[in-house]
Amino acid sequence: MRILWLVLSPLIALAVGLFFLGLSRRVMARIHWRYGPPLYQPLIEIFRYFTQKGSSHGVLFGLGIVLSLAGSIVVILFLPFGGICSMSGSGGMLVVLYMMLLAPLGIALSGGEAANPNASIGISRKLMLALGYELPFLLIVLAIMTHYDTISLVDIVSAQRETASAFASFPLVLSGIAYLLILPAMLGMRPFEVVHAPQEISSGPIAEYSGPYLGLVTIQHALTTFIGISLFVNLVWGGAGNPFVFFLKMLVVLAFGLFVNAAFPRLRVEQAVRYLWRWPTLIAFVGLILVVTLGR
Amino acid sequence: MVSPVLLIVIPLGLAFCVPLIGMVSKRFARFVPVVACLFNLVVSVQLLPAVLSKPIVVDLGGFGAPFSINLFVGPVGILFSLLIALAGFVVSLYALAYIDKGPTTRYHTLYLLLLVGATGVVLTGDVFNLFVFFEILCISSYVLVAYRGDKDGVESAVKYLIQGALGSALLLTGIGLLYGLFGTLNMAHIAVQAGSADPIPLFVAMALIVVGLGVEAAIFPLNAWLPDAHSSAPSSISAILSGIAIEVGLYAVVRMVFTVFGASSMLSFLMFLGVLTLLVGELCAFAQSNIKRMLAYSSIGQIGLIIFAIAIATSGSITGGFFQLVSHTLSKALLFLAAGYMIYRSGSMDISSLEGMGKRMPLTAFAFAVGAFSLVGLPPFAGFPSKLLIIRGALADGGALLALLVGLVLLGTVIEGAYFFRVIQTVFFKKGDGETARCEAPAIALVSMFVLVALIIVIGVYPSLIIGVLNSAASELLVRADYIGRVLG
Amino acid sequence: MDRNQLTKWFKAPTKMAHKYSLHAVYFCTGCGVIEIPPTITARWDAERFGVIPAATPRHANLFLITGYVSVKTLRAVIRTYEQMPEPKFTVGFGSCPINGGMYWDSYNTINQLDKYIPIDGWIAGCMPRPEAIFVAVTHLWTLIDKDMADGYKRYRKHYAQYRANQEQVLGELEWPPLFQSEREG
Amino acid sequence: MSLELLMVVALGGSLLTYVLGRVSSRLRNGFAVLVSLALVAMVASLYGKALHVSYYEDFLGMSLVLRVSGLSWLFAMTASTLGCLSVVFSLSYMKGKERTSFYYSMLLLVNAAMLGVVLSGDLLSLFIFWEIMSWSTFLLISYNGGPALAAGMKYFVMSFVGSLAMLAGLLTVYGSFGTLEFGGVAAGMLSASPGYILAIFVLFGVAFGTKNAIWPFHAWLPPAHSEAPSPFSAILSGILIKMGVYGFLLIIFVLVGLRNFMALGADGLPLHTVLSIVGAITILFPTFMAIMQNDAKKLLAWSTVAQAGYIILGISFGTSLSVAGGVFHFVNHAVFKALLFMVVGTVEYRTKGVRDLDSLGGLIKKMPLTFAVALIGVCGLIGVPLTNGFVSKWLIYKTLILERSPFLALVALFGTWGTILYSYKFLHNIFLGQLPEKYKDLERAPMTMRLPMTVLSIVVVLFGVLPGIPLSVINSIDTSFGLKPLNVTLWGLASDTGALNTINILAAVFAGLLIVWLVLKSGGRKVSVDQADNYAAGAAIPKDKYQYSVGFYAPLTRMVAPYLKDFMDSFYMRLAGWVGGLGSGIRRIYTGYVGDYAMYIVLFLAALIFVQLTWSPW
Repeated sequence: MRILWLVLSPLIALAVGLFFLGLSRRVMARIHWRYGPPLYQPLIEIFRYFTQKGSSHGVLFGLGIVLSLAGSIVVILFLPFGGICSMSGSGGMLVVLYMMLLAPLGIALSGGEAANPNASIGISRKLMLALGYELPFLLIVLAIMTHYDTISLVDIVSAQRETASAFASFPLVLSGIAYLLILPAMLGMRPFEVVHAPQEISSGPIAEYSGPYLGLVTIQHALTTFIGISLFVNLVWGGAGNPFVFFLKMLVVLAFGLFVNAAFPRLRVEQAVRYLWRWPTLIAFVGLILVVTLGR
Repeated sequence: MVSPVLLIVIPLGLAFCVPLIGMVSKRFARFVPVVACLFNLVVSVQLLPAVLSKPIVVDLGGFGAPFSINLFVGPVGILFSLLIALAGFVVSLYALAYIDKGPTTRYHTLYLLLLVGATGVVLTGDVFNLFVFFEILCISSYVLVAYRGDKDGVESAVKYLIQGALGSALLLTGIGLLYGLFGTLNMAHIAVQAGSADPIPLFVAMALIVVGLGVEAAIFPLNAWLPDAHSSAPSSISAILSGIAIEVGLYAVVRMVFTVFGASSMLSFLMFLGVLTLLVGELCAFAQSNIKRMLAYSSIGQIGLIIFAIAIATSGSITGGFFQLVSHTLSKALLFLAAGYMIYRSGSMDISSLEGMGKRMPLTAFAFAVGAFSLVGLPPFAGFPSKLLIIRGALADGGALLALLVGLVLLGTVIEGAYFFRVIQTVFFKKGDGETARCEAPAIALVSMFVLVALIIVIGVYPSLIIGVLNSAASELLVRADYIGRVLG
Repeated sequence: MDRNQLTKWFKAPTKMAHKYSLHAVYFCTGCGVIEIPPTITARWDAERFGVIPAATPRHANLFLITGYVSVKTLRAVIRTYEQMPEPKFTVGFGSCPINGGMYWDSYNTINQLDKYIPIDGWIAGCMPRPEAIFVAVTHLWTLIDKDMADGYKRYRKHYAQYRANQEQVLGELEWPPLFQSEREG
Repeated sequence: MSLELLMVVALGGSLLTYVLGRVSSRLRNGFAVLVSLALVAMVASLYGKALHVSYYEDFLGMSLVLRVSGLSWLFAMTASTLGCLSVVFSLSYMKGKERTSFYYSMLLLVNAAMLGVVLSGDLLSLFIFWEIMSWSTFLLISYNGGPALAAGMKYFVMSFVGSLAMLAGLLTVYGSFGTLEFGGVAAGMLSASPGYILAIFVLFGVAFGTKNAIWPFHAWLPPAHSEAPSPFSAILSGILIKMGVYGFLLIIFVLVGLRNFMALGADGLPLHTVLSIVGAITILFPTFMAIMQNDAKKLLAWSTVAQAGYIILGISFGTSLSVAGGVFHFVNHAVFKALLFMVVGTVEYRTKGVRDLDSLGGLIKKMPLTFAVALIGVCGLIGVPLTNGFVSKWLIYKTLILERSPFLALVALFGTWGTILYSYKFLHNIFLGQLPEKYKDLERAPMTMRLPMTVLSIVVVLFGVLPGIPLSVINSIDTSFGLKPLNVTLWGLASDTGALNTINILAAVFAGLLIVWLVLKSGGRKVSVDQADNYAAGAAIPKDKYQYSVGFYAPLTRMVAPYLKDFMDSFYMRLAGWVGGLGSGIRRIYTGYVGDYAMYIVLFLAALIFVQLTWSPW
């Protein structure tokens, strides 16, 4: 059974992620008063990318994407998806935090190898932005881990399911709010879209990808979206007992992200980091202090 | 057994032979100091075991103490005479090559006289005799400082002369006072009576004598002659002045304070004075750009350290002080000798002009580095056990005040390390754009330097070689009654 | 999606994928830039058909050259075209790329774009309206279905000739020939 | 295998290397490699032994002792291995440089001194070897001349202050207990008062902290590491500064004893908390400094400071997990940081001394292997799973969370993100991006450089995949400290709250890699294009002008730089300035007028007599 889930969960994640990509384009179109593409449009595009002839800039160019995508797949194996967790007990949340590094790192290596300055600019922005949201994010994660006194993600979810989700319990609600504030940054949505900024730096890190490489990057994007949202649901919304409820919760979170995405213009990277280090950090910090002081 | 009198008589006689021999052959006259120092060295080494078991007292003129002038060859005396002979020997070897211009015969005569004076000071047991030898030492050093005959040398020699003369005058006045008080000039005899004397005249006499001797011992603030004199003398003379002359002055001060006056209440003052001297010396050296002045100021600092150590007046710290004295003599002589040829080759005393000397004169530069390492107190060189002993002695007491002073001493050491290592960097690592041709010092000079290098390393690794002498020297200073008993019988 | 479409998907998925995800590089040389925004925004919403602007030619498979092509921009047009991954389709938009249009006798505009890069379709007019873009897209679909949008193949086949034409106008080119050292595989 | 023989080989080898260098450089190189290899073998043969030899009975009344324990074995092994690899690396790096005999001999001397430090069985021989290590290090740091002089000076002065503090400390200990052997001191410490222990700890802490470059004493490290010859920087950063870690472990667990240490200041601000806060500052501040650097070696140097913070953080908690984490991180840091310095050395060697991150780029095309090992090293530094850095950092984080110190954990984890930033900058600006025209004909690294780097990178991965190998050694050290043993398996840790199992991660990552690789392979044809074939809005890109590396994190720098002042460093520099000023001020006493001098003498005499007559203090 476990083996089956090991194989299935990345596929489910891919399906959900691609669905989210299609959905978000559709929703955005509707917000723009447009008809929008079909929901399966990302699938068509990925298929098209794989039939095109890619141009490679070197061995690392491909290897980086592979590394990045593999990292994302491994993270998915570690994330509970509504009661399903293929790899619990192999290091817990710390491993997840670390494996989440692989995705940007792989893309960064491969984009660096592409030798396009737009890619390098995008990567540098990505890393700075990550430094920006990582501070409140770590505060949130630590508050949750300290509150439930475990580093295992499965335990965190089950603890929330036994009592109440973090949103509904007192000191953790601050962490939840802070998480909500940084969620667009973690998902790379506007106003934190500075990394890709198609009009400005030709979509940044992925400027040089073509053909199958681009296909993998799109898949990677889908998986990243999935990871970001499911991490949110798991950490502060108590996960779910079965995959379907979990999926619904994820949809709600996505909808929130999309509305923010539609409503805001893009921030410069300094502005973004300044924002992230101000309000979300402050709230998360207060949350952590409350958790530490009340928890004893 | 040889008589300790020979230690003074033979070199003195040879000193006056030098001009006579010089009339025959100047080349031959150069070797006289070497022979004399070698003789002294041999005699001192021969005397050593006997002295360690029982100090030798020689009464001159056949009268017993306190009526005669006597020599007291105790552990301290033999230690100093060994040091003087050793340093004198090494430096005279060096001078064979280094002193090649000017009135060389006179140099050698005066050089020997200087050593005779120094040996006399450390061996005599009579205050006035001490003054006489002291004057021999001082006067020959005044002349030797001006040996080059250039403006700098003469000017600093005259300054040295004025201050030295002032000091001598004070010393003589003090001795006169003592004679007036006690009617005797024998140290042991004075020491016996010192306890029962009127304190105020006694103190005035002591102050006069200590200040008078302190000029030569370079105690702050009496040391203003030193940087000038040391830096403008020929390097071989600087080595002797730094390595021997001021140590002898220090010996005289210590002998007076410990043995003659037994002024244990002065010691804490001396301790502060030592630390002050140390800090002033090191700070001034830190701000120098002239290498010989830097070394001269560093000597001030070292003297301060030795005074500090001896003034703590525990057996361990005095041993440390004497050890430091030995290591300072060896290291500072080595530094001056090595710097001498580096200056000679580069033509300037500026530290920055020594760039690239590590490549041009590798052996000399190496010797310099060993001297500097030792002086800073890094293992495995001779300076390390001495510093270790001093600090161990100072901390063994456990007092907060001493701990504070140790902190200041360590601070001084850091400053010392900083300026020495700056020179080492300049010598070895700074990329000079000047000459790169090899110009090593002459073989005989190298031999003299490497004798010192070997001694520094051997003593650094096996401090127990000399620790016995130092221990008994320390107890000689501490146990005053013993000294009195030996002399007066 | 009607039944007809579904069978097409089964029969020729590659073609269908290309048809319905035309990511376009717009090369707006001077005119034509006004017609693009309405096309992709709420008024005409090209995304319905999968046509969206691509940020770089590496992502794109449709090349839209709008307006006259001066000698200077020709260099960039060629460069961009060569950087697009195959299969790729080109559409000349407006009369100037076709025959020089009103600039036919200008000293620094080229008259016939298809002498320098292969063009799969033309949209005539000065300027054509955005609807014309949709007409062109549907025509392109047909061409793709019939394997007639083969400009990239022609380019490969007659590369020497294209390169010669390019060098005739532009002089020495800064980049090496596209197909000389390429290994198929 | 006797310890004396080991030290004789180490010290004698250094001396003989110099002598042989006078004869033939070839002979010398061979001999140096041989000596360092022999040392590795000799140290390895000491594994698991507990020896105790008194090699110098009476040094001024104190006996000097050599001993080997689990802790010292680990440090000795790391030191000798890195020494050996560094010697091998130097073979090409130092080719054609001047004074190579001196260099090799000093390198071996540093190596010997480090072995001496960790094998010492009493504080005095520890101090002696410590000092030999300090001055030989100084000579090697200054070796390059130019800016290296100031760096060497700074190092020497700071380290000298530290070692003199240690001297004062050890002599105080001698004064109270009459012995300097570890056993005797530990026995004496059991009954010592907390104030006394604190004083001793501070005195030793200054020495060890300076060597380890923890926060207030870090100022010497960045210039020293960046100006030293690169193979030596590897040793410097990899093992030499870790002598401070050894010292801290020694004083906390062997001399003072963990219980005493934890009790220090327990009623107010506990000392171990202070130490962990210092560790946290040491992580945070240097990480940002590293992000700002434009010199490859300076970047690595600041990173060294930051990593030292992790180690201190681990040690300061004093639980078996945290100490294992700290010690393991020391080993790991030694491996990957030495590797990275060697990478810079290779680049420097091939580009004739360029290590400016703004002017390199694209070297992956010319030195693929160097890039690969650099990537592995950087992964270790970041702590990417399946490299050794991950396991040790995981241990430290887990401690911090289990011990309920989320704020320290925050700093540690956030520091890791900073690490990613500067590591990526390091990789990108040297190896990725566009290859400048002038490096078109660069050759790949020579064999003697590739060999040590490959060995180190293999170790990085090996310890990451099979952390059980080093952890079992470290576990025995833990037990020798009297800590609860860990439940170590070959693949990681088995424990109750969140176990670590690298085999699962390994399998998952490999499976993921395989799948994605297959997908990529199956998807269409690919062509390789030249680096100049790049999208630049249609333009053919100008050579040498299309590399984004200057001001890589400019926005962040603009934001953070105003708050990021190395005020400790400027404080030290100002202090040095003050001392110089004081010196020049005091020098004015010596006016040059002999009249003044005579006046001093007379005044001094008068003052003496006046004081005595008025207050009669004497």
